Amino acid sequence: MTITITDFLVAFGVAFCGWALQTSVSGITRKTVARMQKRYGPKWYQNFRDIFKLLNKRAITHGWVYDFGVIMALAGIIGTAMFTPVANIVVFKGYDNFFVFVYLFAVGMLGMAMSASGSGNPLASIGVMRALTQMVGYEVPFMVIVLALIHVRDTSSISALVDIQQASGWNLVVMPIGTIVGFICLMGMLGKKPFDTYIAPAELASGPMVEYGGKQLGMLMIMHEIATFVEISLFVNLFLGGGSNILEFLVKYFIVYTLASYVSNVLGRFKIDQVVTFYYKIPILLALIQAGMLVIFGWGV
Amino acid sequence: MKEIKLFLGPQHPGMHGNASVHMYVEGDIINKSRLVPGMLHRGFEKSMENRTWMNNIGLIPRVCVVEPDINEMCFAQGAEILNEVLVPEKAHYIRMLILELARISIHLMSLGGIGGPTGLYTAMYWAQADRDLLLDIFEAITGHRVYHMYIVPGGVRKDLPEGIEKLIIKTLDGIESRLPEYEDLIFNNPTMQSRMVGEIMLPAEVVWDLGVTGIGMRSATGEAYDLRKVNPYARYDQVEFDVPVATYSDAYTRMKLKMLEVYQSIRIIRQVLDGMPEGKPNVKISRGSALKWTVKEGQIYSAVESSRGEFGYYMVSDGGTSPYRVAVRGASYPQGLLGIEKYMPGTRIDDAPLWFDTMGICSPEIDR
Amino acid sequence: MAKKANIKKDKVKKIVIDKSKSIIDAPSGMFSDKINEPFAHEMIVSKDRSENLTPKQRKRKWKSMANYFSANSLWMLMYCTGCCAIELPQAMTSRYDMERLGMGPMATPRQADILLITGYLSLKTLRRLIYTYEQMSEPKYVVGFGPCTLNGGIYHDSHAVINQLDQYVPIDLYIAGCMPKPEAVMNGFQDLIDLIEVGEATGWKDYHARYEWYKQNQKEALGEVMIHDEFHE
Amino acid sequence: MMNSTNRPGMNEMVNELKARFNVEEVTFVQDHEAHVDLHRKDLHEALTYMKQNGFRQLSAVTCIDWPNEKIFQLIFNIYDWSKGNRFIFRVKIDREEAMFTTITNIYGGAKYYEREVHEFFGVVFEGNDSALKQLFLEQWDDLPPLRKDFDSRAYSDRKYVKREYKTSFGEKGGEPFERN
Repeated sequence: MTITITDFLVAFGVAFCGWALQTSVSGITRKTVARMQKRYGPKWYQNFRDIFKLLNKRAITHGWVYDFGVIMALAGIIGTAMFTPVANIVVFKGYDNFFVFVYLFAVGMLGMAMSASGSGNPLASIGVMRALTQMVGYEVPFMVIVLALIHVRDTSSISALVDIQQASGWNLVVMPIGTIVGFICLMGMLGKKPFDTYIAPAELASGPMVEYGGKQLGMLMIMHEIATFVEISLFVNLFLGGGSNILEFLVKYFIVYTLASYVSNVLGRFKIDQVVTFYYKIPILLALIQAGMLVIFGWGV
Repeated sequence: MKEIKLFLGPQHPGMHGNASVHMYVEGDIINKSRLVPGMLHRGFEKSMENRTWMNNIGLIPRVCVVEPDINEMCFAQGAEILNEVLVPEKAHYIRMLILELARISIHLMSLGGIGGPTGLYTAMYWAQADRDLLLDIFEAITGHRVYHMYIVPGGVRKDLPEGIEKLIIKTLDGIESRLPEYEDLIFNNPTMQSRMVGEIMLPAEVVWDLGVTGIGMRSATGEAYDLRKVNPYARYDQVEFDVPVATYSDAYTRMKLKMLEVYQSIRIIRQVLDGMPEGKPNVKISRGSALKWTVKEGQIYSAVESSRGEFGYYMVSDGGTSPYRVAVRGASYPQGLLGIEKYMPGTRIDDAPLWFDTMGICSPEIDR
Repeated sequence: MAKKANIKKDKVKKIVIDKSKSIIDAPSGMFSDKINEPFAHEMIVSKDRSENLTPKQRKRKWKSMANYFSANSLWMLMYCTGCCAIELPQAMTSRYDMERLGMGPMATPRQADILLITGYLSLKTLRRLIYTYEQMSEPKYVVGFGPCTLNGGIYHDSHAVINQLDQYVPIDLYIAGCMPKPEAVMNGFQDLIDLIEVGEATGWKDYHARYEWYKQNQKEALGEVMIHDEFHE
Repeated sequence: MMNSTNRPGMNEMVNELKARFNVEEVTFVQDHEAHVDLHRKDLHEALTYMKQNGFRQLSAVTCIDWPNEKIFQLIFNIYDWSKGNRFIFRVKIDREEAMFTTITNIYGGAKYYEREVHEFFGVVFEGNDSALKQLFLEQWDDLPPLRKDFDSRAYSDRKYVKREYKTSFGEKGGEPFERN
């Protein structure tokens, strides 16, 4: 398959629309969460205003590593988003392998970590350290589940997985325990409470982001929104059968994100050691059980 | 691992008030820590010497921002005892009403405040919304939301407005009916339990070593060491209430005791409203201008039970129109300064903001 | 809350007059012309004839858009310098819900747009406040609460509390009351938003222009602005 | 002011103190509160004795400045929670040579109270070295602020810029507002 310039444009379109979508959805969620907290909340487009305001502010720099890391993070995440299959839009067909996501995602995170450490603030270094620790926590159960899935479905292409699910039922039905584990890991990926230890405003003053202000923070916010878009799309595609059309995909997307926000709204924050022990206890056990059920006994397939 | 120096505050979302904790951390564990107070130092004790006894009523509520009424009570009580003023029965009851309402309001703030360090912002929003209803009551009674300047030597400034009882009962019923929700949200919440149970211990020996009073003391020693019971002031000996105690003092227990104290305060307020005597709410303490009111020569320590423990004024009068010297004993002095120095090391940096909330540390009363 | 899409002319005028009062003490001639240039009026006019814009006007239009974003997404720094901070939680939470105005608390000065000086400032705080203010990224705004920031208020004779804050950092808006009720706080923030939308909240430009003057005042009160944050044993 | 009290434990304690130490004067201010003027040499032993007899809490250490008599009066405020009795020990020290021996070996909680007294009055506590550093104030450049001969208003006028009000108030117009 040849990749044309149109494909690139469409891919950029996916990334851009993903950003716009996630920013709106999170705005709506802010509003609904506010209702749970007995208040009205901001306008649904508040996040757009925040981002544009930040891009409009004056930038300060803490050295070239700091600046370059932000650009690298943003570029890495946009690159990841370009591969994301949304409903029936799969731009680079055949390249939307799960492992592509894993590696490309790491580029973005690495850029973020590099930049944050480059800012020289001790709180940022602690935050980065915690973020990496947390990653070690949720990656293991998530990988166990996804590898088991790949093993039984015999493909690691996301769009192929979606096609199989469209034909023979969602993975939610095939592996309910695995979906729960996947959702818990998704909460960790998104940095929703109780897994927002690396941001922890109370003691770390927003952790890696502590030294960011102005344009860089705006870029990081864009990056964060796109990263959220990629992660939730991945979850929808892996476990909820993607979408046969855009609308179905959007509905699933909205439900997953809103659910994650609501759950996080009534939970406190773990300490970092509690995060790791939590992931290494129940989710990993459940993940192994589910993997055993799938791979050894072949239940549900 | 390398030891690094961290500043917690003064500008920090996890801090309660304007104070700073300097600490050396290794990984996440705090090795050494010190409170750096004085950012709220206003020279209260000096300013009070420069003002007349009556002018001071406007100044003293500002010693502790979140809980101003105890200051007024201390000051008024001390001046009355020195001057042998007999306060009418009704004033005592109104004072109890105000003090207990203030206690509920600060406990609600603290219950919600636990949401800050632990990230449970919903609790913060709920508790502040409920606290606001109490501030409405204060506004109706005293005319101010936070600094009431209501308890004055000789009684209270003015009588209760008509029909306020209904508003108070209605508000308290509402708050009491919502307290189980707080219990579900904060105390039965597994993530919150993992943050609070067994964390930030305060054993009984430490209590005596530091001189911690209030909830910290009661939760560790298991004795009802409450000034309202031990040395009843106002008319606390005429109302029935229990003092919740415990023998295992972790963050969870202390928060729970605050919650239980809210129930008891509601109970007291109900009794106060039922038994409210008739009569005048104040006596005239001076002939002519109140600004020229003098207090007889003498020294007195007047203490009341605040939400954080024993809060007292050591007042010295030389018979003049202004106090000769007033020394404030802030209730959070021991746990705030010495406690952080001696017993915060060993906890994690995640616990440092929680320390402030559960120990009950109010930086304005430390700095003064 | 009624959204003020069109700022009423008389309201703008009123605020502009208030603003000029607070900088009246400053030595004259220190302002560059641009800082005091009010473009509130032009902005309202330029809506009508938007086709034939000169480059300068076009820049202004872009500026007004920028002002719109700055005004409607104010992140405040959680720094409680004094008593008035006790009413901020009320203004922030359910009953008054500051987030309706797009305002929210932020953890670090780098991320924040407004610095709320909630009440009196002791010398020790002022030193840290100057650090904090200089760390914030521009444009930044300062709101002074209560009389203590204006003239010392009830602590006018205290040995530890400064009396007139705008000598040390530029203030864009004062909110009256001791302490200001949440209604007053919300109203003040709405006024600040209006000021920013018309480009009148220029305290940070003033700090640039009269940097020497501010530094001089800071040194006079503080001795040295440097913080010696030694670990007291 | 009362000369005696009916509260259990108070009178016995006062008599014990009178028997053991050089007590100058005892006043009962409230039922549960006795003020005991002690000679400065007896204070530490008295505090130790009291701590052994249930007074486990040190509520405060503070100081009063009497410039006319040229003394500082140090106040040690201790409390017995189980009985609810409060004793306040007062000792006089010389104002010019304000020195006293620390009580941190008896009540550990006194560490910061002594530091505060040193900062605000200039009383040096021997044996409590940390008390010599500043705690609340920063780069303080005058007399200790709570001494009677320190005028905080004059200091404030000298050091901080005051806002000048040129606006006229009412009909009198332009006259400076007189205070006191």
